[in-house]
Amino acid sequence: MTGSMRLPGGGRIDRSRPLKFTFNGKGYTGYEGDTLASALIANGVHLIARSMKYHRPRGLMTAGSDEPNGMVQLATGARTEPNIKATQIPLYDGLEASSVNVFPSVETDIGAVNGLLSPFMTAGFYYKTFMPSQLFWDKVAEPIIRKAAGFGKAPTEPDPDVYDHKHVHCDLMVVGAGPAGLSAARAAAATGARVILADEQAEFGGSLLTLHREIDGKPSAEWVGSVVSELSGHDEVTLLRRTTVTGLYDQNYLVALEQKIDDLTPSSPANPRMRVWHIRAKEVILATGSHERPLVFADNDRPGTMLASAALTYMNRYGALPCNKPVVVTNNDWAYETARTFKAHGAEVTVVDTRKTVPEDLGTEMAHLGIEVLADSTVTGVSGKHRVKGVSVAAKNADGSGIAGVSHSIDADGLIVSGGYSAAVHLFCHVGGKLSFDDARVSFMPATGRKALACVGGTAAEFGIAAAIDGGAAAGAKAAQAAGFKPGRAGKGVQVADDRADGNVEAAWLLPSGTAPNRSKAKFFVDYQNDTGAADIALAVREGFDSVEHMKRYTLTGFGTDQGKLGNINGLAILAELTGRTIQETGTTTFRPPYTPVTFGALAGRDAGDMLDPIRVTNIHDWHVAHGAEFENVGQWKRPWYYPIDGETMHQAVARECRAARTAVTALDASTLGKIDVTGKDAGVFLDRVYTNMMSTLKVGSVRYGLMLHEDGMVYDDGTVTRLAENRFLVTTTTGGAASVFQHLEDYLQTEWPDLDVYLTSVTEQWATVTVSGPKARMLLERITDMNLDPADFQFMTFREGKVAGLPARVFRISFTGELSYEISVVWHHGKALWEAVMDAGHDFGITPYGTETMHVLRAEKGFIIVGQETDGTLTPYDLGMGWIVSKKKEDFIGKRSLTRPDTVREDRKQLVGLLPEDPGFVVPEGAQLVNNSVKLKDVPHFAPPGLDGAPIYGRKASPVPMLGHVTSSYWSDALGRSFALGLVKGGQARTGDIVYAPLDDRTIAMRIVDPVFYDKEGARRDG
Amino acid sequence: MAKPASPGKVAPGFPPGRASTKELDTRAMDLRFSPLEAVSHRLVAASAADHASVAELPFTTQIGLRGDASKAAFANAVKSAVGVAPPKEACTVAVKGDNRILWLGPDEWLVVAPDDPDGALLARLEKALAKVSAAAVDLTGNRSVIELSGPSARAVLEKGCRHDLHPKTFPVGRVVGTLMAHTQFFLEKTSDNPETFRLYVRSSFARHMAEWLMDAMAEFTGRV
Amino acid sequence: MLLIPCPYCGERPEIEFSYGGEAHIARPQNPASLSDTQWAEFLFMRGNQKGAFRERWIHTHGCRRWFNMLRDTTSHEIYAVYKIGAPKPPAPGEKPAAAKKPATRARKGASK
Amino acid sequence: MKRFSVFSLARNAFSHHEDWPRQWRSPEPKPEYDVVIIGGGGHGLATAFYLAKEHGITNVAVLEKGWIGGGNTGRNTTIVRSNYLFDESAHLYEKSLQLFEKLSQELNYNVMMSQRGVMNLAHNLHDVRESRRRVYANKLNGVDAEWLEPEEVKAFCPIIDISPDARYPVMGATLQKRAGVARHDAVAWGFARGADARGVDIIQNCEVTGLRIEKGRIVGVETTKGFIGAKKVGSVAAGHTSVICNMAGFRVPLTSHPLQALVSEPIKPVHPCVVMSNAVHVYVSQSDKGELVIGAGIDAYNSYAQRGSFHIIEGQMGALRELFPIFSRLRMMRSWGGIVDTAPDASAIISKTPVENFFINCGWGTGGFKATPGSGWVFAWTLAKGEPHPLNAAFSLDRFTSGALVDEHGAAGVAH
Repeated sequence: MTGSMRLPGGGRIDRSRPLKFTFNGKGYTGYEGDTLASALIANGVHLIARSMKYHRPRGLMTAGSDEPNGMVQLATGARTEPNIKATQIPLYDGLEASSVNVFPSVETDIGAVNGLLSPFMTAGFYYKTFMPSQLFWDKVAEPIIRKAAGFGKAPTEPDPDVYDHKHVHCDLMVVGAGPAGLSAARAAAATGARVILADEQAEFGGSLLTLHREIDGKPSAEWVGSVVSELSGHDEVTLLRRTTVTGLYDQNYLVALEQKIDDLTPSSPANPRMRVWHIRAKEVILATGSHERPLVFADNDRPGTMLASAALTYMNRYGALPCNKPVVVTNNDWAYETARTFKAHGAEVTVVDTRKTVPEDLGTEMAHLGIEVLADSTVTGVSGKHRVKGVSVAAKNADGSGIAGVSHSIDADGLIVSGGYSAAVHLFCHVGGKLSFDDARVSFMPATGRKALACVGGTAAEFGIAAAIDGGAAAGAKAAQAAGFKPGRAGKGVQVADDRADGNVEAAWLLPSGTAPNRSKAKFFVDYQNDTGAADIALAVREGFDSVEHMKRYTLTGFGTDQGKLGNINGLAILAELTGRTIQETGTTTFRPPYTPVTFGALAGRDAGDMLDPIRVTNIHDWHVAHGAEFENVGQWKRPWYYPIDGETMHQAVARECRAARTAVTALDASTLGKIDVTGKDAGVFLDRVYTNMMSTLKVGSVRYGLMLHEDGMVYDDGTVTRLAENRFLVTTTTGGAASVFQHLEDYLQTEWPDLDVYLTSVTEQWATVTVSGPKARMLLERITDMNLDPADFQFMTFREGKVAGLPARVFRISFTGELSYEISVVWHHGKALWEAVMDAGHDFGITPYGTETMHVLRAEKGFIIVGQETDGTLTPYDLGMGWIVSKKKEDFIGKRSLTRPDTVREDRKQLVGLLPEDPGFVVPEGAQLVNNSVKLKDVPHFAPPGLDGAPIYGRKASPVPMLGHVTSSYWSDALGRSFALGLVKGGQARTGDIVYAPLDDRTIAMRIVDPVFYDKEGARRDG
Repeated sequence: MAKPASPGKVAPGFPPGRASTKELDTRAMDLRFSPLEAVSHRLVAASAADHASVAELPFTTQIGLRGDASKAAFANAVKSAVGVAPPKEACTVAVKGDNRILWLGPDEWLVVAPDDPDGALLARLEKALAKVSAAAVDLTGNRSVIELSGPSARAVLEKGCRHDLHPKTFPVGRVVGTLMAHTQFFLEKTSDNPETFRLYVRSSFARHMAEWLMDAMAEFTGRV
Repeated sequence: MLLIPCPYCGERPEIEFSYGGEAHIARPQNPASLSDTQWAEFLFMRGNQKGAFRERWIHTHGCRRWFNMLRDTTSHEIYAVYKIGAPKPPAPGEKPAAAKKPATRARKGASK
Repeated sequence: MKRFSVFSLARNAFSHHEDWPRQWRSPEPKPEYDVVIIGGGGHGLATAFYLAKEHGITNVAVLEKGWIGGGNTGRNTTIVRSNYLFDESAHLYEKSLQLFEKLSQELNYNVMMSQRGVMNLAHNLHDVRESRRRVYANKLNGVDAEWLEPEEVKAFCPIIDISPDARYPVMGATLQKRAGVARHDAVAWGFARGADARGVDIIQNCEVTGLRIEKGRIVGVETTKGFIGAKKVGSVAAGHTSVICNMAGFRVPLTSHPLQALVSEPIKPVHPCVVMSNAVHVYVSQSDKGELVIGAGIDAYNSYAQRGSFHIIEGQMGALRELFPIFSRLRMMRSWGGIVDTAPDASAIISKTPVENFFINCGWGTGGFKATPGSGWVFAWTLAKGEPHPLNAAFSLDRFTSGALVDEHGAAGVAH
């Protein structure tokens, strides 16, 4: 049925602003102020979606975030979004939406065949079948299940929109701007406190947008208006509309999602689509209200079935009439307001009240209005596939366990249900708040809470408006006081006309009917989205899934996109009944963030593209870019990897760069190395304790290479130590290790050896460093410095201060390439000038810039390790053949004790060796494993684990092919004219000359174990 | 002030052959290239004084200072060199004329002063501290100083900075070390009218921070 | 995002800090004198208490100071922070430790 | 045990599903058992199952303080793989994967094992080197593994962005095709049903409050249901292992941390496999129900609260969106946290203890689910024989004294 169900007047919509939209391709009109849901209802559209498992036709149940059925695919193309609740989409012009999980259409859906199979598709049916053949599961059953599952579709294009974050602090955060929240915010704001008030709706007012009441003699809308305008007048108050607080975390940290613009307005950094607020509040007041519950009875899901509060909202707030002939089923007084309102709009209303008796005044009033009330009655069925057609009703029997007599059917086009209200305690539970069930209010209530967290109004199962306003005011004042503000005079309580605080709820969950749910053809839905019925819960209990968490997982209750806001309580009440426990004993499952789903893009915020993670660059970076460098990511740094010219491959470029280093002169931007200034009279002692070798004996002006270990004895970092002055050292670290080494040193200094007079200062970016390396390095440097560069005077492993290219500089004679090298450091902002001076001065010598790849080749030719490449946190200095750097004299240093543990002194540990492929033209892949015998990977048998007898299977070995170690570095060497590698081999240091094999897929590479120093073993070249 | 050099364009360099030392000396000052120099024109374009403006304060002298503030000898030595003693109160700034000392930790400060290419201030400090357990380390190159100002400056920072920047809790004369845009920095409030902040950012991170700030400012300046 | 009261800087968000694990595990004075078992005890064995737990944090992005914190590992409630070398504040329900002269070193050492 | 099958399902449909028995009994504890297992998670239940099935030891109780499968078993991201670097780990996890491959049949319970392939992405040269190293090691250990170039990554998972100028460019990936996901709850329930059918008592809501140790030997456990005698006790208490061991008077090299995960709303199939990226701490698959299941990195601090800090989740979302740009408009529906017990070398501990006849199985850190059957199998052997099986010999407590760690940090990073 379609057609206008728009009421002639009323509602908070702007009838002067019509908006066009389409649903499932058909055009409709709504108004500014509508949601998609209210506009559809106003157009008489009820059939909106299909359910997950049985593909049952479904309509709108609610008017809010608890909606389980009314999900749509919103918009198209790159801006499409699946599973958006129609109840939460403010209507905009040009909106396009369609049903999810339907094929070909929501009216005629092939998946509905599942409904016929439903006797087999009980809770957990898939655990019981499909497993005789894994192949059948893999190839047939699982693909079908996967395809059938899921609702909407992911976009197929990247998201064009922009998202944002905001971090704020406040004295008081009020969640929910209904009567309680508004009142709390007002009371606190009056003290001058910083208050943030957020509500998920586009408009403040909460339940007062639906309930028309007089507060202190004025219409409630006026009361809302005056409070909002008062709040707007405070500088220290922030009002957030369309902002859902999705999570409450430790120490009153809240996360809220603000929807800034609708889905058609293009976003930009200047106008983000959504904003995630991070709020740190001294005090939090939860005024999140309550959720109405449906009732469980046969076919309680026919489109046209709706909560009483939702129906009232559609009429009062949106001017849309959900139906003309509703049957209202209730266990409380509150739903009568909906019945009354329907009647006022000319609808023909019948009320089915499950309670034994109806309060007299209500009964009289209904009779007067011409509304038939069937007390002590129950619903036994609902007819109508795509829309409610009739409701079967019967009187309950004497003890309320079943029905008396036969059902009779009432013609209807809508079914309005109310099972009472549950406090919206979700946020309260996010930080571990515990609940207790209140039998009188028939709701869970916040019990033991947290400091500086209060619940008011519906959140505290306080359902009256006056109580909400007064309670809110008191809580607001108290919170402001706790945050250090002086509260003003407490106002007197408000007077609210017709404020039915008590709905006289009589607990009702699964309504009595003629047939047990599992024997009925009808479905008794508990969780609409997942099609969990009362029969499924009964089955779960029968099979032993009788704890609430097991029931939930076995039946999927509460796993839908509404996260159980609607159905959970019914599910656990039915579970309680079936297991003979109280609801309190049964307990709830844990509510977890987010309260409502949050877009991934919003969570990522502006962490997109290059802003995802900082890119660190040196002062020389622009030169590298301008000269065509390819870059390597090293931690956050962009480091030149190699500089291809004229279309060179990497191999060609690196060979050229290497050749230049060995024959002429090269330059490397080494600014990224970590640098730490160590000052104090105990600096030497301190360094002795953190390095394996002795540093306190270093002479002023000298440099020493050092290794740092962790306490477990494994190599952690390496670098140089320079004694700048008696009490001042400069330590360098690896590029990637800079931050962690600095923290490691501070840890020991502050907590283990606070008595030492040492100060550490990170100076990584104080110094830009250019390494000039190659036989012509001295000639180059002579052109731009007056320093005495005579190697007899300026010796290897020493440093000088002076001027280079007119820039104050520190020049270090250290070499990672094996060639004559000068590491020249200048103040960071001189880096570019120094580099350009070096490039200019070196022009005649054929100066060649080189990147990390060439640096790696050159150092490997010299057998120098790279921490993180040769090492992986499992190697001691001895394993690396660097026993020479472990002081025998020092009593202690970090990690020393671990070097004498039984495992660290084993002789067959993996040790660093040089490796020469027998085929000198073949560069073995790095990471290749090494074995004793020639074998190809494709011939390795599948692993067969040892069995119950515990006997190893591959002879006496555990692995099909026992591994000795692996290739850590492997390159083509221009200098050697052949390939070479470094690797780790068990007991390798004693195996020089042996052949080991690197098995590849269809070949195996024989390699000879050699000394790891391949080039200039004597070290003759370092002086040029 | 150095010449702006755009990427790809090599600044006038050194002729082949040996240049005289003196010639080189005079050039050194001109050849300083601050971390944000290459994007300075973009910073200007992204700024709107009515809302938010951003600019680098290049070559601001920065000296890391370590010592024991409870020792009079240390405090006096610092005062004699800088004009003001290091503040003892956490997260505060001591100012004297153009010089300021930022509290970074219980035994750590940052001395901030105008451009001082000869390093005179550092030399004075080192001399004054010669007999005290202390450290003074030149950090002028270590961080870029970025100034963010304007009525929306605080809102710009709130997009990424988790510190409470309300004037009541973060008034002029406060400094904190914190994180924004995944980057550690020191944030100093220097003025209320208009609200002005200084961000001391590691030089290698400065461009990243600048990009982040320009993007964050767009909401207020409308300049995307 | 815990809100951690740095004993030097005041309350700051967790992301400014780095975690240092269990507190009061002092590095032995003379590691060489320890058996492998004793050394393993120091290196690896931890109390990992459920409930009140003493742990180390460093205000990495702020004042760069290490300090100790007493926090409940079941509720994340923070009971106390104290500087390196300061006496241990008692956990809820725990008697205050008899006033002892703080040791001068080994994760109990006085802060500079 | 009534066999499950499509026929039994049909038969029961005609009797309105009223004849299904409990899948496991709910017995009161006996005064004494041959073996008491502390912890009714997947590992504990698997241990009981294999004790009964492989060793004929059926006088066994599994004590669970809450509901079975309620800890990390029900909180993980369901990934199953065996492509570990070191021999010891690869062998143990491969044993587990092989058990998983036949688990539905063995248990007569569909654990929905889905071998859709797991890719571990490499984002920089270091990753590439370490990834290749792992592929070679896996292959030589007889464990299936492949190295994929970026275009092959794209072919296997078309929704990944492999553009080279991404902040974390995809430079390749390792792929284990036999790896995949399984339904976590079903694993626990299937083992429970199988163990129960063989006589094991599964006792829920029974918290262990103390261990009774006489002359260095365990004789039983104190519980909220009274004292229960035991000839042998095995603790499989995951994040709470330290609490149990502290009762026994010794410390273990474990710290308990929050590990968070989340799911999106259910959508139609879009993501065909499992993608893991250690560099950015993201791992994501799509469940049979249609939800994207996404794991985060570990929270740094110790915690028993089953929740972590929000920035961990937020941080990973940026990386997720970079890798999968089409996920940006999907939504986080539910997030949660587990308590993972991590050892210094990121490897498990399956071991004898200083207390005679008291054994522990713990330290699975972020990667326990995939080990469930293998862990149960070797721990059952260890309990039955009083000695570790060769597959878990390397995972004994004494490795912390000798230094023979199985350090999976370097190559495996976060080992989910």
